[in-house]
Amino acid sequence: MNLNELLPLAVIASSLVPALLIFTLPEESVRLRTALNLFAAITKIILVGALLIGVRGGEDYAFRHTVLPGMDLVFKVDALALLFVSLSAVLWLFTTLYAIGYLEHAPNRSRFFGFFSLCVTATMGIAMAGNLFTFFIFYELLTLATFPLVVHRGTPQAMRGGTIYLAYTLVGGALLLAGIVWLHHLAGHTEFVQGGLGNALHGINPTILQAVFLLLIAGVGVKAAIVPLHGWLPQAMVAPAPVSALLHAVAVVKAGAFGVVRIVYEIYGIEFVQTLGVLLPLAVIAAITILWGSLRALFQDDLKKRLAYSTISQVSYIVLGVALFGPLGTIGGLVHLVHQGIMKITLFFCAGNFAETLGIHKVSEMDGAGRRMPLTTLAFSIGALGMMGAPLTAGAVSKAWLSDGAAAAGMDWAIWVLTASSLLNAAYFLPILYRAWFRPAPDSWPHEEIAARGWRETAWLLLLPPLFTATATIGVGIFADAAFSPLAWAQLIARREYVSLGQ
Amino acid sequence: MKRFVRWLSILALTVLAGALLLAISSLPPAPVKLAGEVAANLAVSGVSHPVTAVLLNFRGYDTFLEVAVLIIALLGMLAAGLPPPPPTGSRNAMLPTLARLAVPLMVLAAVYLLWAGAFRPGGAFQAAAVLAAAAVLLHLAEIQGPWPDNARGPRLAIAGGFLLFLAIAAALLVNGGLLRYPPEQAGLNIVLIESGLSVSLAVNLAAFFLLRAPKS
Amino acid sequence: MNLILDPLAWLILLPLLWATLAFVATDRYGPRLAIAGLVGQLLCAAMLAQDVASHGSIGHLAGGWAEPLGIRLFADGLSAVMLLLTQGVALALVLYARSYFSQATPPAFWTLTGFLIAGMNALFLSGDLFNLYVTLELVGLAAVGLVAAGGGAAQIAAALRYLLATLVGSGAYLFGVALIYGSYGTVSASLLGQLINAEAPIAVWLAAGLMLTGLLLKTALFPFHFWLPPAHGGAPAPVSALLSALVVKASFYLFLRLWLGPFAALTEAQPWLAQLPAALGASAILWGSWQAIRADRLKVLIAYSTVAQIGYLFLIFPLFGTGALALQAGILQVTAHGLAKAAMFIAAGTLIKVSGSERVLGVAGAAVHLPVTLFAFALAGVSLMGLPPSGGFLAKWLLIDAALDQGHEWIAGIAIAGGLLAGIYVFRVLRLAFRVTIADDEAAPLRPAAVLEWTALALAAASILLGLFAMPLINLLAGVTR
Amino acid sequence: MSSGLIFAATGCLLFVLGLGGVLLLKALLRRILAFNLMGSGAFLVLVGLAQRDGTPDPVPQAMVLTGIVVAVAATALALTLARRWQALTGREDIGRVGDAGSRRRSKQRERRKAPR
Amino acid sequence: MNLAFDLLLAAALLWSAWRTLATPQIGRAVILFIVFGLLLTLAWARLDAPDIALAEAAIGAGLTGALLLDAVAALRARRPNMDGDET
Repeated sequence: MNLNELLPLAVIASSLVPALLIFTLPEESVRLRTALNLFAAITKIILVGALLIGVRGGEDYAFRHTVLPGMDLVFKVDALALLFVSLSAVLWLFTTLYAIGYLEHAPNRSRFFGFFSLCVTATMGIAMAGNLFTFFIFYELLTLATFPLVVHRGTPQAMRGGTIYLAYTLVGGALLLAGIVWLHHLAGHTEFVQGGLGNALHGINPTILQAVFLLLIAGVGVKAAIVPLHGWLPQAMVAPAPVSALLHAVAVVKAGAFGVVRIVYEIYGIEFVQTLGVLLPLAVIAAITILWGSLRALFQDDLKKRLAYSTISQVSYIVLGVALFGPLGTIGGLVHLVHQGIMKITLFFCAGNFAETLGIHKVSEMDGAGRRMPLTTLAFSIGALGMMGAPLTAGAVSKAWLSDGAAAAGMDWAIWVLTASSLLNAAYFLPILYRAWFRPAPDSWPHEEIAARGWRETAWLLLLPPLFTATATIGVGIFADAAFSPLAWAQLIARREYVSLGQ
Repeated sequence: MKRFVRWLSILALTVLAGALLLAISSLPPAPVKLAGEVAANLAVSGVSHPVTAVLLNFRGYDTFLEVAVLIIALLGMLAAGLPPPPPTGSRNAMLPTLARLAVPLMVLAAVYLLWAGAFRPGGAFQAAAVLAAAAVLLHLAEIQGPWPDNARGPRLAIAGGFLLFLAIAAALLVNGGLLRYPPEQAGLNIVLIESGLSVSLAVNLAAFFLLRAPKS
Repeated sequence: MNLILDPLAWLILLPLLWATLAFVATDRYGPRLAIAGLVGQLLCAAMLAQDVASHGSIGHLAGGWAEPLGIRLFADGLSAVMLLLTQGVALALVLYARSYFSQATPPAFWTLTGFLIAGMNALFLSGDLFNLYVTLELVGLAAVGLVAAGGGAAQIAAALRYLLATLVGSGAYLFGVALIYGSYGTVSASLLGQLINAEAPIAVWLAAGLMLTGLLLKTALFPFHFWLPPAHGGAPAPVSALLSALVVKASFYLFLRLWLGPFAALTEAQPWLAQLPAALGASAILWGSWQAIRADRLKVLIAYSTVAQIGYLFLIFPLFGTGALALQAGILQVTAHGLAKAAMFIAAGTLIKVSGSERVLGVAGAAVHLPVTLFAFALAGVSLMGLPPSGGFLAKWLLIDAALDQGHEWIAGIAIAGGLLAGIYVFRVLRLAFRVTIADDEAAPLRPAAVLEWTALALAAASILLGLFAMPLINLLAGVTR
Repeated sequence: MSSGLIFAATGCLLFVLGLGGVLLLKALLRRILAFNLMGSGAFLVLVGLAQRDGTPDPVPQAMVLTGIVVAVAATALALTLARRWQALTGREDIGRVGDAGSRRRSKQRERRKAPR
Repeated sequence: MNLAFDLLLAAALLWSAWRTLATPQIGRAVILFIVFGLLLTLAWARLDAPDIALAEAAIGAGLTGALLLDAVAALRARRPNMDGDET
């Protein structure tokens, strides 16, 4: 086994092994657990860094293990995989830091961090999967690993949220499985190939292929929270804040969106999807989801619920980008995969801080929060502005590319959708900012748990992660043209995907 | 509903009976005739009675497992909880005398059956049944009390005969097969096994009657 | 090769030996004998699998007499897999039982277990229809004895019902054997495979019907499942595990053998026949899952899950087309379910032992005080739901693939729906386990012995790992001829 | 018509009769008797059908000897269970009481455990 | 002659079997079962199977019969009212 086979395995192992170790740790060994967590997160980032350099240089990293005759477990690190891998690896580090601070005195931390690491393992597997079979294995593993996190608190609401989450994701998994086996049966294999399976799909009844496409997209669409499969996401926000961050930014919805990308580009092939006539319906569904999510967000008083609906809307930007035929839209969608993650995780970190420090759970309780917690509120504002697509932020970059893509694809209506969504974003974010910065603070906070010490408004570990991700929100916007920026990487991917189409 | 199911079952059973009768009345002759094979190999089987040859040589492996079935039935009794012993003192006054007279004769008959098995009808099973009957008679006459569930003697007797069978089966693996007797020693092996078995089976069968829960 | 160390023969002799010794010895020696014996048997099974992998099938003439006069034992990939599974699961269960019964062993437990395993091994190795009848009785009566162990009214009722079912089943089987012997003059499975053809007399068709139906009764396929839930749900945990994981598989194995062997000509001549077991299997999946979803007691829930999972085994019969997919799917399901169900039953045993409640509700809060056991339960559940990565998943995948291959889409649909139903009853338990209980604040409940927790985890982990390392098993099956 | 065939036919009818008895009768002892009739029927078919041409065949005869011993073993076990069942519950049949009874008992146990 | 005897024996077997299941009293049923066993012994003799005839007499009718009688006695002893046989 050479290094190029070993490296993808090492990326998996760098969170799988710690996960298993953490499960066996006694509850009291806080230090050892923290050390293990951080060691794993940093190791993973180093490994991913090595992969980034290698892949850019044209190196192939692949691992293959035969599970059944004709069916292999394949890890393949291509540019697309790395986009997702590096996003998750970096955000995992911050989420871990945040979670350590967030759960400082909570019970059952070994279980929590064990499943936390397992989640990231599953995400890595999804990102590096070299075929749908492997993708499915880790896709379901992600469901299983997130369930204990969603119900972690064990309260009746948590139970309810967890049950709804499971109901949706298990049914989604079943649909996906049906689609995958059917495809495997039709095409003989389910390897991801740049440009799609091509010849293997020719000569098959298009109606059947459409049905399989529907099954596959519905299967991943559940996790991507595409309307009408989105019902679980607002319910799952009962989970602790680090878990919400994981669900909304690092792992779950991203896994769904990523699945859409793989299926459209590397199973069917964008051109073939177009020929089958399912690309436009996909774009329409994405547009509906974008508008519906934004509209619903407008009417939520619960802060995390508002963010959840915002996620529903934002994730479908990715799907919309994918469904816009042409490299510009693709780049927009892919870069939004990263940008949305950075921005949304900032928002959830901040929401968690408000809740943990002051007991603020509702938008209506936000009055004057900016004075008590200026740094957190600043980070929140940056994230929110990014979501709206304000200049110099990550959001602006994605939206610009998406609009260009829509224009290039001749789907001008999509531009209107994007504009409308931006306005709605502003409509549900700006009131929050206004309340936080400009309304007077109440006499007492709903439930002040962490007292301010000087300028340090809350615990260290809660404060640093959102500050960093907020900085990153601006950083990836300003330095979008730098060599390793998400945008540059998305362009690299799009180049490779469309090269195989001869464009 | 229940009555409907009942009548349906009866109908189905009647159809089955009819089909079976029809099937066996139109059966062509069997292509394989084992009786001839048995006769052809009888000379090297170690016994001259064909049924015994099948039971302990050609298909001795069946018999081996069947002894285990009998032990299992006894174990099942032990597991479920033994029935209580019958009340004492209700025996017929003639029974002890009858038993004292009959039991020696029964033992004699058993030995004869065992010995006869080699060349005429009889054998370990029939002998064991007679021996078991003798034990039950002794029990009814209250000469032999019930065996408590932890009684060692009966267990040793039952296990002993079976272990002897097992040891011979294992030892004969040197010949390349379970219970593969060398033709010249087949007779001796069969006699050994049958003697062990008749004691083991007799105690096993008798235990169905004699093994009783201790009086509370 | 040294003849006296023939692993095939010792797989039968060893358990009989230690079972008999355990019968004579006191209870103190039972566990030691069982563990020593099973380690030896596991070794034998591994050796046998090795031999089978390199030589194909292996024969052994009991008594040295060739068929049709004698009884020929034989082992191929199929028997090797069953033997490995049986010895492996039994070893873990025996380790568990030793600790589980540390206070009081049910009477005759060890010796009955030994005879039961001996019976199963003999069944997997036999190639003679009448000899198979004897092994069936061996397995059936030993299993009934184990169910009765303890002697409570519920156990006795379950044992009686089980006994009557198993006796009717083997009675029908025996009657079929009688008809077969009358028709052909032999009961050798391999000879019959050559003799029986599509023009067989009615008696043979009736015999096949009776024998196969009898075996369905013993396998507890819907609607013959009525005896299973009380028997498997009422017995002590290690016994339930043994019965659900292994014993029902023994009669399934025989069903499969007869279907593919002696009766292949009949089932190929009338392909619609294969729809019958599949239809019953589908009903079993739906009915068993439904009952598991609404079960009140934890072990009854698991027992009904067995009813449902058995259904999957019978979905393969219409799918024996040209490829090997169906057989692979069936045997993977047997193996994965065997491992997972054993793990689940003993995990449930530990949960019940600690919580003191037999109800599903008793699981509440287990995620906190019994994490290892609950994790084992969850992993086993993953395999039962057919979620990846697990043996159950691969089995389901192959089943769906085979169903599409043979144009029986409805079977694929049932397999997927069954997985979702399993999800409901598995997560019904798991989500309860995460519920915060008031008892948490009180003194922590006593911790069970480590071996109780880790044997369950080992079995569950094995069912998961099977999902990644199934090739050796598939390769073993490659040599199995129809 | 040979003796073999006559008794094989008798065996068929006995088997069906016994089967019906086991399935349809209620009393345990009766069902155990019926099982024995079933077995005897199978034995008669085994030997009778094999000897329908009039020549004795020792192979099925040996099988029947084995079968008789198995049957007596099963009968002994069944009778023990039936006696135990009657001793515990006073009943001589098993209806659906088994489940309901055990469920009720488990609930009682539950209740007893509760205050602890 | 032989044929007539066989047919008669078969009829007797079926009749005793039927009565075993149909007779209302369980004690009588067991007696009928023993009678059935003895008739079966004759049938085995007619089938040139003296080994089975011996075994049937000793085990099938004898031991099984004794087990059944034992069980009937035990069941009867425990019944609350002596008159009620099973239905």
